[in-house]
Amino acid sequence: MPDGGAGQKFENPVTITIDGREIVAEQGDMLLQVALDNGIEIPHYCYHPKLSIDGSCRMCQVKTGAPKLAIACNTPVADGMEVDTQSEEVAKARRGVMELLLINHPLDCPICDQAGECYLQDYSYGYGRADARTTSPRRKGVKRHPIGPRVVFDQERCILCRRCVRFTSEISKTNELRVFGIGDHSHIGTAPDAPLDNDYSINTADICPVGALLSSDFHHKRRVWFLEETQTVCPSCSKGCNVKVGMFKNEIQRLVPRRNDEVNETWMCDHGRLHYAFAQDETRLRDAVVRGESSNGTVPVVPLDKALEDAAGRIKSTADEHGAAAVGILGSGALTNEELYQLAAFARAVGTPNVDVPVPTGEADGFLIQAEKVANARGAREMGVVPGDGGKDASGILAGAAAGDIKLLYVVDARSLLAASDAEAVQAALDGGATLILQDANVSELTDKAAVLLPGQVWVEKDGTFTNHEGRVQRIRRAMTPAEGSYCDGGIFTRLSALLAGTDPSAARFDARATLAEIAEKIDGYAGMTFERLGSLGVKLGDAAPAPAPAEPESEEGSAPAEPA
Amino acid sequence: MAPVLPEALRERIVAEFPKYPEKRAVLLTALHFTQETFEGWIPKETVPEIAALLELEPIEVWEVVYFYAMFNSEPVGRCHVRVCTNLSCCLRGARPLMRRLEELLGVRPGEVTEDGRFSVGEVECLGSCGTAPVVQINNEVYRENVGIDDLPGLLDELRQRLDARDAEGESEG
Amino acid sequence: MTEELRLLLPSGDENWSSLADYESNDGYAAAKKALQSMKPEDVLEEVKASGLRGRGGAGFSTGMKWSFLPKDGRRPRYIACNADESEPGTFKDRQILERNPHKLIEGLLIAAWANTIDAAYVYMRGEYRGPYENLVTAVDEARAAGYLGKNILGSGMDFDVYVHRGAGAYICGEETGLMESLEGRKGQPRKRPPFPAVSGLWKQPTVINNVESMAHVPHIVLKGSEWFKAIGKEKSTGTTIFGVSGQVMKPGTYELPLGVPLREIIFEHAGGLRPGRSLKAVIPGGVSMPVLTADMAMEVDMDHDTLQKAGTLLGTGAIIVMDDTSCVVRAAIAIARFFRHESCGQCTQCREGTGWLHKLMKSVEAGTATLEDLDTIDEITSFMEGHTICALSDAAAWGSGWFVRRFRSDFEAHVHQGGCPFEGTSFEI
Amino acid sequence: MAVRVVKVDREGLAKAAGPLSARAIATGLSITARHFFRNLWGWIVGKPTIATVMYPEEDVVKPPAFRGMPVLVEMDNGKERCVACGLCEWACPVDCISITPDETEDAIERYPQVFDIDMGRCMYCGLCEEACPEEAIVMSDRVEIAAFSRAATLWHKDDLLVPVDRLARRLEYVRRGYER
Repeated sequence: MPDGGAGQKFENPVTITIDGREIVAEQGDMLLQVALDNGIEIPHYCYHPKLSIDGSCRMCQVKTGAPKLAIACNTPVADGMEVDTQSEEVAKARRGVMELLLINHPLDCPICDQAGECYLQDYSYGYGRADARTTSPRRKGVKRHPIGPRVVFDQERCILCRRCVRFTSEISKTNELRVFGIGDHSHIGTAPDAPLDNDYSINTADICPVGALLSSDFHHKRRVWFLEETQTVCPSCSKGCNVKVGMFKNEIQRLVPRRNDEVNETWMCDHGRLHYAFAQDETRLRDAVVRGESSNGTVPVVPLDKALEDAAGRIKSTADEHGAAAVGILGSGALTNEELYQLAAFARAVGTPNVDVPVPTGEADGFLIQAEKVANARGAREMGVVPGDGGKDASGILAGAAAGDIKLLYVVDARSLLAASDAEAVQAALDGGATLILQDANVSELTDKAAVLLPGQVWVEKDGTFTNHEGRVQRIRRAMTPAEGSYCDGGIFTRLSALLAGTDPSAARFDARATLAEIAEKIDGYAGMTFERLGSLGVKLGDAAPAPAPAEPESEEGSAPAEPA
Repeated sequence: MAPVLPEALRERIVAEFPKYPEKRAVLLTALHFTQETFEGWIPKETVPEIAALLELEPIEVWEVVYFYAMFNSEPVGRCHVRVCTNLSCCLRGARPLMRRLEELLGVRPGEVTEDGRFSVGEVECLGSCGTAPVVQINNEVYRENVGIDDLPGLLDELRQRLDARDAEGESEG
Repeated sequence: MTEELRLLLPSGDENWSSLADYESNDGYAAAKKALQSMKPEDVLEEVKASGLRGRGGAGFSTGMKWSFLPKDGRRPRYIACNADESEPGTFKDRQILERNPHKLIEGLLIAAWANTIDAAYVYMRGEYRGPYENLVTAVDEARAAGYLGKNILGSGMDFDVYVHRGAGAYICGEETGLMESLEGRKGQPRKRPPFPAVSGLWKQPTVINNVESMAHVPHIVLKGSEWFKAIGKEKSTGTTIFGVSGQVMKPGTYELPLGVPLREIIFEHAGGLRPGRSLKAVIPGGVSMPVLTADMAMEVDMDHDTLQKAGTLLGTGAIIVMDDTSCVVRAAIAIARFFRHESCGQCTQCREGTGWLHKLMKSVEAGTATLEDLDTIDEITSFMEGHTICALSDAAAWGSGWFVRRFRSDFEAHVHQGGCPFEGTSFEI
Repeated sequence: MAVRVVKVDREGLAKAAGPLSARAIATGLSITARHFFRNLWGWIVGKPTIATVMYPEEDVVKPPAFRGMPVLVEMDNGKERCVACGLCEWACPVDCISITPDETEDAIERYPQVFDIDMGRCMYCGLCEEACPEEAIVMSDRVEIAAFSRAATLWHKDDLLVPVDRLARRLEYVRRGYER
């Protein structure tokens, strides 16, 4: 839930009483949402805060003083309303709904992916009856039907709450799902030759309160109660959708969206959700490599610290021989703000103005999917990973390498570079004879061409922050334990900077928290930002700045130094 | 692909538009017309065209087709004979009537006779309770106070009518 | 014996479908009176004062319903006329549509005058092909004669009537289900609020009335509310068309004042039972309404108050009679099956409850039920009553549930005997 | 950890027990002696009444309540009954079960692609059996599972499968448990 509660302001406040507790709410808001906002549980199936009200499951019935029970989801609150959610009449109505929903629901919880996060299971314990009064055969329907390329449908489990139907008509606006038939033959379906296939289709599995719609990717993969979930941010574009990463034995099992009304509401795109294999598949680079003259065919693996020394040596000698501007640095928008800040520091240590972050771009859809296909392109700009005075931008650096002006190319994240640049320009740059130092987490066409290969880490192994396209700074959290002995990209930069400065690299550990403190001090808009202040939902640039301190009369000098934060 | 909806049918549908503030309201009427044109059912290919005509998504037409009992998404016999089996008709012998009808035609509900001429079905109350039992033919005509003995005569009459229509079709063709 | 009163229908086999026939029987006189000499408010007051109650089943005051329309001048405003007569046992509106369609058109015209209506849509059930053609012809005739169209009867009012066909769904007789269907959607009832008077057809103010209710309007306006109130009983004024079906000698429709004893309708107008038979059960208002035992049926008068006191409702005045050969469990199965078939599938209780009731009723008939199952039936009906968007769930619960309550011994006999004691003698379902 | 030595007052204990303990010792010895001589006599005359089971040449029939190693029920078609629901994995207090579920084309769409029990860790508590909603994992009467390596204490699905008819007694016992 978004922050609110205490500081909430109402235009037309009314006072209602729920189970004897007085609650102030906005006139006309629906009772169910008011109750949920105030931590009062009213069970419900068809209601979803981001969809229109359907009012058909009848689970949220409460006593409001009217002769009949009212459905809380469609009852506007009015001043003086007294609500009872606990009486025997309400309990009986809920018991009735539960029993009626269950007479035709299959008892296949043991093979249902929803088990463990299923409304039907939870409410059955909370509000249902212990025994079954019918033994007659349950309704048959299609099972594990691929209703779309990324969603599996089990008709028998469906309770016809129509959340998915409303999702495809109101959110994705693709209208693939409808209820066909009438009465107890009603079922969710698609039109002939029009499967559930849109960029947001797996959200239907998230909002399905039961196991009727399931993500094909997660199907039969892991019981949800084994998942360790970490709150983080999706790295697939600059929207910065808030997600939870579900891990099992240090492997990502799934990504699911988490609610942030300022960013992704409660949705995420299918691409982002399914784009995580790179963190754990065979394309991950784990070993540091230094290629000399004599490696003849074998891959010369060295300890990472050795590779760092070698890389620093090459950078130093190139700078000494050809000037610092002969070094070109291409960073990555996949890194955290803190890492990018250290990248900028590293570039300053090298002394080259030729620094840039190539940003891969693609289609935007006006909803969640943004054109910038990395999470932190905005952060890279904010952190100053941009060409210095007279420096070259990404294409300039590639052209410089092709022309022989750039003698050493330091590339972070080759896949970003390749996606953002013209293939011929990259090839020409490589042909130009520059030494390639590659810091990367995954195999690419450039991997084999690097003189020094420094294995990096991926977002899910890091702590830090991303700045999304509209300048919202959000926390990412480590969910996966990185390989022993590896450094995150920020750690590689701090060590290289130390090596260049001639200090002890082992003392140059990267500390995301401390770096953020430094960013907060030095970079506009980030003032006041700490991990705690960002919380789980993030803060927009400028919004964390502490309120201007009141004049301090007790100060001996009479006034505080007028240093901008 | 060539359009499936005949031009005459299209015109008939379009002629209904002025009656309503929204084109969508013509949907049920359009489906009735389509069913009349295609011998009692709504072929799959017509749906996208009806949808386009009414500025709807095809799925919005499908959900309506599947909701209403009078619309058939599968072929039925050219004479679709249905017996009301609600309470008032059952009180006056609708069930034996239905059974006899199935015997005479050799089909069960949901089946079509081999020559494609007849299919049978049960139907909910047709509003003919005072003249029960009632038999409905092709969503159109009611036959009221039908006794078991009336059935063979009724079927003969229907067969003759189909023959006449066939002859008419041939002479036109 | 109470005389049949011919307010709605011509007598005998007469048919006033043609405009000429209708006009020669005081046709459109009321419309002329209203449009040319009465203010809309006065017409509304007259209808309100007449005590006319809706004839569609719920029995709500027609005048009151009209007065719920907002006074904010929002246009267009519509009449949705409910001719989706699908309640089993009911066939009264069909008589008006087939034999006196201009009566309905005139009623609509007066209602339009009283409520500043722009158009009326008559939603007729799809199966009524004959009545549909008949009404469409009548509407065309009326339009040609200037009763519909622009500046009707010089009053300055523009108004037209359109006839719309449904497609076989009982739920479209529910007022908001009807509106959904008329707009070209599935006929699933809308949740309230908003109410149809404020946001009905195409989100515009809409008044919705049954065919018979509308057909009563002309003679109320013509002869006055006092005259109308004098017919029937205090809170059940006027006549209605009682449809009698089932095991009587002369099933059919009888237009009688409200408050006629049920016994008189069955035994005098409808010719009584077959020789040698005695009465077993009577449903007084269509299968939605609680059934009456023979003893109860002999006592009641057919008006709203008396029937309510007797534990049932007038509904559509559709009387279904069962004699002593009839197995009440079978009747309950037929009713449960109907509601299972016709539940729109929106609300949990109705969608699942109607199916479960039907299964349980069948198991009673098959002899596989237990006494606990009879209690379960009772509890399911309590889950279904008053807990859903529309009243179909209540109807389903009442229609078959009250059979168990009022004929418990018959149901228990099925349980004890392991099957139907009337096997071979009772009707088949 | 430092060791603390406690002095035990045995004299006091003996005093507390008193002459009673001497009688108890005598009773016990007499029973032992009686059995010894009876068995000796039986052995001499060729009618041994000895109660000792000569394991491993002999074995006892264990009662159905006996909890040996957990095994998987194999159905008549040769497949496991297990649907990889993971409840035993969750219930196991020593984390000795690990399952990798997968999908099949069978009527029940889910099965354990991998089902491993680390018998080196298993403590025979039977919670897996209790948690199982499918009667797919039961405690067998098997206890001889010693192995020469750590690796050999890891039992895989194929090793764990036991035909359902050989587990009938235990399954019946389990079902009686539900009824209670």
